[in-house]
Amino acid sequence: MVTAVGARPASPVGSFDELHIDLEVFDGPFDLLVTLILRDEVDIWEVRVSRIVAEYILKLAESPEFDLEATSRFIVLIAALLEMKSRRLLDAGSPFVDELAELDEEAAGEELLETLLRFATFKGAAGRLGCLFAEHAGRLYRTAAVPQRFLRSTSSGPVLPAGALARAMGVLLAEPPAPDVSHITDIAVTLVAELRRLRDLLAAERSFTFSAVAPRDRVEKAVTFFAMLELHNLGEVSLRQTRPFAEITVTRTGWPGAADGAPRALVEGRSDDALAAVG
Amino acid sequence: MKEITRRLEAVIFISPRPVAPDELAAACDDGADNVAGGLAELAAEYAEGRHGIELAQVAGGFAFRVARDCETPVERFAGARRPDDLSPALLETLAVVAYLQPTTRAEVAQVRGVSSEWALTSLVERGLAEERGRADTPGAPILYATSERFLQLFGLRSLTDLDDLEAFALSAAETDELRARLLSNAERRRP
Amino acid sequence: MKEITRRLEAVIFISPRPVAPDELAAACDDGADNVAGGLAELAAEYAEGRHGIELAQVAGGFAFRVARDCETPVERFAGARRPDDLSPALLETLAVVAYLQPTTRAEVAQVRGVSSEWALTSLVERGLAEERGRADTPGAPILYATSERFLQLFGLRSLTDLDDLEAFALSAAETDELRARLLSNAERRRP
Repeated sequence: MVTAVGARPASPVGSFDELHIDLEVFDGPFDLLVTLILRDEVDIWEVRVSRIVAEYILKLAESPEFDLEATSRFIVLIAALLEMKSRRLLDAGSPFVDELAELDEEAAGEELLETLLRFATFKGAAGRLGCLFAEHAGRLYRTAAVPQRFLRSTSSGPVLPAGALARAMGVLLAEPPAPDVSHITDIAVTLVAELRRLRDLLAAERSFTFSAVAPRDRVEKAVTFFAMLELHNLGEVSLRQTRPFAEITVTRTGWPGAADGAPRALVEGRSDDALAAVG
Repeated sequence: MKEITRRLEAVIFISPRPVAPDELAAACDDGADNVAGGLAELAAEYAEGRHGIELAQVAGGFAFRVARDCETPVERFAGARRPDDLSPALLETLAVVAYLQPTTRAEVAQVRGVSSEWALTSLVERGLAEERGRADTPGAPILYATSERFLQLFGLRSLTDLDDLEAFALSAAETDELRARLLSNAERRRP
Repeated sequence: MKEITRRLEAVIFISPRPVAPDELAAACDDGADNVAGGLAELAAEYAEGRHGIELAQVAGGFAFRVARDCETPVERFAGARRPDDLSPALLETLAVVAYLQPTTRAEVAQVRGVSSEWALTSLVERGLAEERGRADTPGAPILYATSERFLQLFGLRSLTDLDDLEAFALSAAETDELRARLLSNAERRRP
């Protein structure tokens, strides 16, 4: 699938140099992967998005600093990839596929392309502005105030309210409210912890249902689900689900009760898309 | 030096910001033609290499600035005054504001694909962008535009000095190629 | 014009106050004799009646000043400006300078949580704040304080007339406590 790993094309989408992705179809930096997907040199169909997300989360957990800007760009790109891929899923033999859906896919691709092209244009302009700034921002202009004696006409009495100064200070002196962290879940830590917890459970029980081990909280449940998919991807468990939305049975592989050879779980090989459906 | 030239020199010297030709005409109580003539004489006097300062035409007006080859002693005397560098995120946001102005926060976010609230606030704080009223659309969002300081720091006489945005677009061939590949990929996936 | 003369011209041009000969020598990294020669050439160039500005030798050093017969256009120009329309960012910066003075650029930035370089420059340009020597700390940063004009525009007889900060039961004189309080708040506001 990968045909041009050597020559690295310029990416219009921001750099994630530090993020190294190791997939069956691709081994290299993330931004190169995105570029190759857009150039159709890597097939989005073959890319396990969940794997990329897991790599990124683990990298975040290890990194002492949190780069909000880079992470935002990452999330946008992942969302775009998931959207592309979910449309493909719909396309592949789904009874809901009709002309409209096909048009939608094309339109979505076109839209993504337009967005990237537009952004690339402004990024180019930003680069040019950066050069101008480097060249001109250091020029030394005089910033001294106009001498008082030339300001006679404007100095007739106070024109600004002194109270405004105290009010402006008041803003800075007000104690900031305690930050609301209710929306934050430390997924990076939880994912690692969940992997460990599931492995411990498997060592003890060998087989259990998803609902029996999943926490109640929606976000935590998603993390458990994600951890379960990771174990599946790593070949440590098999998953069985008889029909959509039914209970998922998790069984340690190699155990006689495991469903090796039996119809594989719904989520097999498409764990990322299933995750997207959950998320 | 003509009388008008000396007056222009005094006003431009005293102003902490570039002075527009009409401000100069008003201050000197003289006509645009005379002012233009005086400015030409002044520009010749302060042409590059003649003095330790030069006459710059920037940000819609005229200002004196230190000649490049005299910057070292000035920096030694006054300390380095170069403004803080701009991160790529700030430059991107600034590019969007510069070319789409007046523009809203939502429009900037749409182009960049990420929320640009912090970047816009930071540009305003640095005096590079400023609020310019509100849009006449639902929610009446704040409009942003670049400032006079933006022009000065980027060495532009006016916004028309900005390169054509088209110049930065991927070439037609590159675009077509990208589109063809993206679409053919979709095509192949169809049952 | 000799090289040294152009350098002297640039340094004197940029300085808001008269520059002493030894400061000029240090800035230009040149000997007193050369500096004296350059100053003589500069004085001849900017002798009365030749330019719109003149080189003046005042107590403490050399400075450019507007030529007498060019003062009227300068007054007309300065009078036409509306220098006192302060944005919230400028007002906040001015308040920090007023209550914490003398203070440095870094301290203002720290208290406000944003780079305040442009805001300070802008206050200096407007004559509301001014440089007041250098701090006795590493890097010897420039100290900023409010100006005479600041008192005038806000109708204050002196700095003790500044409103006490009600939200903070402390008189404005106790700046050290104020400083500590501001810094701790800024720290907690940081994302």
